[in-house]
Amino acid sequence: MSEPQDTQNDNLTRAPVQQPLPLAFVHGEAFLERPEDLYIPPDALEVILESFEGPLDLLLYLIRKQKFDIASLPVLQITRQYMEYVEVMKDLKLELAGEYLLMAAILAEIKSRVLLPKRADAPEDEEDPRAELIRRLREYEAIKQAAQELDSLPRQERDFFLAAAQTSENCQPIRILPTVTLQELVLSFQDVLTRAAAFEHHHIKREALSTRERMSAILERLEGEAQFVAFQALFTVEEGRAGVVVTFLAVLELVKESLIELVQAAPYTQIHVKACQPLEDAYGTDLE
Amino acid sequence: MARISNEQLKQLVEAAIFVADEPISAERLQETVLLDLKVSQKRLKAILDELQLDYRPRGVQLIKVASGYRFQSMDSLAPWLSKLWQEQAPRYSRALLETLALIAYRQPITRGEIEDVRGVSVSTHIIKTLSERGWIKVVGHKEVPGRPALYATTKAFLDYFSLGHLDELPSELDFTALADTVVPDGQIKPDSEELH
Amino acid sequence: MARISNEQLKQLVEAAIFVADEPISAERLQETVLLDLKVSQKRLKAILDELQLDYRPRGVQLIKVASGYRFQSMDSLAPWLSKLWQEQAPRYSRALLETLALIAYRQPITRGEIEDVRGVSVSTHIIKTLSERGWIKVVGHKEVPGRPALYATTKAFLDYFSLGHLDELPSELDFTALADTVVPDGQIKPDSEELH
Repeated sequence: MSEPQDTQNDNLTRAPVQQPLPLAFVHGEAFLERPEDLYIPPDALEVILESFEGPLDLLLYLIRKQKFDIASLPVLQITRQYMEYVEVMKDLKLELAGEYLLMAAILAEIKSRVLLPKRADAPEDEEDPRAELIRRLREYEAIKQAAQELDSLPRQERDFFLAAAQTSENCQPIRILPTVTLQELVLSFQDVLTRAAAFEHHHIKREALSTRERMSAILERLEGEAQFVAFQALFTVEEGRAGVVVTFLAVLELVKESLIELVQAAPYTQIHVKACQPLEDAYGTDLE
Repeated sequence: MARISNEQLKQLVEAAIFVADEPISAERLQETVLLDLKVSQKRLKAILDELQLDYRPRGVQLIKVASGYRFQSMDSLAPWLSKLWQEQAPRYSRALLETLALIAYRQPITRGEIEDVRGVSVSTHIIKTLSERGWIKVVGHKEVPGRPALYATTKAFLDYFSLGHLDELPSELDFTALADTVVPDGQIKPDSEELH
Repeated sequence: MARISNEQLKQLVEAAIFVADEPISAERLQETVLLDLKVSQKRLKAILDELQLDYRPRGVQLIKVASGYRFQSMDSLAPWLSKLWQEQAPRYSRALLETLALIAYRQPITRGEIEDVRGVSVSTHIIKTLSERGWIKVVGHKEVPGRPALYATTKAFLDYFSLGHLDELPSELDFTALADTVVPDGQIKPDSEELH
């Protein structure tokens, strides 16, 4: 007998001992004692028989039904009842698992050993022929009980539900950004220079970085200024002579690169600075 | 923020457990939300205990399960809360529960060993269902011919049944003891090795 | 149960909002968990108000959104809670590092100029990544056809590399030493955790 599907037959598979209510009227003892006298719809009978989880379950049922002690295993009686069941299963042409027939053979073997008169020369400590079966029955009963207890434990989705809260809208996952070392940066620049050196037309010359930094700063200062800015406003007196020189060099470099324009109305008057304006639509739209 | 008041700490831990996608352990709290806050294990434990008490009279409870702390609804509210969902909670067949119980109590165990105890073959369908639910996993292979897989239960199994440890399962001693009582004067010894 | 105490009602409503998969309205509470319990709209509203007050000092707050009530973490906890979902971004490519180096050493510089030196095109993705990281910015536009943006490094860039000024970047003279991967004593610190 293949094992029943998990969900569909659920009520039914628990039927014989766990939940007597739904099927109480069909699996009474009467049927077991005199199957021929009791009309049970074949479907229902099939359900009852299929509800056993195997030969051990069936044996356990027979023992418990008659309130026998497992350890006293009345082999003769139990074997007879077991065989009746197996016969009914055969009659109903249930797909009878090999396990049931194997158990029938085991029972027959035990029965024959129990019935044999004990030989006089038999050793004292000869094992009870029922011992192995009793051990298996008890082990199975323990697991069957454990399964029932497991089923009665508080269980998610049935006895309790998970409580959760949403994060507030301002809670964004944090992305850990890669680290970069100064050394990596410098080595990258060196790689570029080395590669660029392979192209004749590039001449990367050393330049004072402070000037280039100041060029960025001046451009940033002028960006968004529609009006001219006074030349002096680009200088910070606190920086001293060196700072003034750097700014001056940066302004010259920017003029050379046509990034800014200088305007002086007349000699010795105020010099004004402005970022170069786009020639109106001459170059199309800004790609960036 | 290198220091945090107890009140703020409690709010942070409480919110973290509520918004985390799964149960969260004290260790993971330290590695994530409490990083840089210099909260001792002892202080965190005291806060968690306080939270547990705070929520005792409430509709949700702070519970510690195998993989950490989580909030879950009070057991007694289940009949009403289940109306929030159309489908009924899944029910499990005896075959599945017996297989699961064997794996839980006798792990690691092979399919063949499960079949020996149950006296019937174990359907592939059951093993598949249990694996898909994340309740069991293969933890190795037995060094016998065929190298059958050895199954064990997972933390997710314990979480689902609201258990912190495997030893919180209904004690196996209970039914070993039960078995002992029916042994007639030493004639048949319970095979205790097998029962553990 | 046709009648329910205020205490039980509060537990039930609280748990229902916590376990529901989405925000839940008063109507839906009535249709599901409160079905058969004869709770007036007014009484339910009072309970919801009470819950809102109960949670005001806690790490999660009961709030009403368009589709109903839900619990959500306190706004002020966001910076810490975010750490629950940390992810490690992949390492930067060589192309990105070279682009950054060129911007640092040759600023202000256009994308075209970077491409000229590197001999390959610079992907928009790289420029975007560097801008998002706050390391580069557009400081102007070059007055040539197309008016390309001029890129420069930012104050954040200097801070990240612990530099006071751009001219503290190692000069090309130092490169030979660097190429031997010998870090000059204390001059160039390999980036460490503290820089975050």
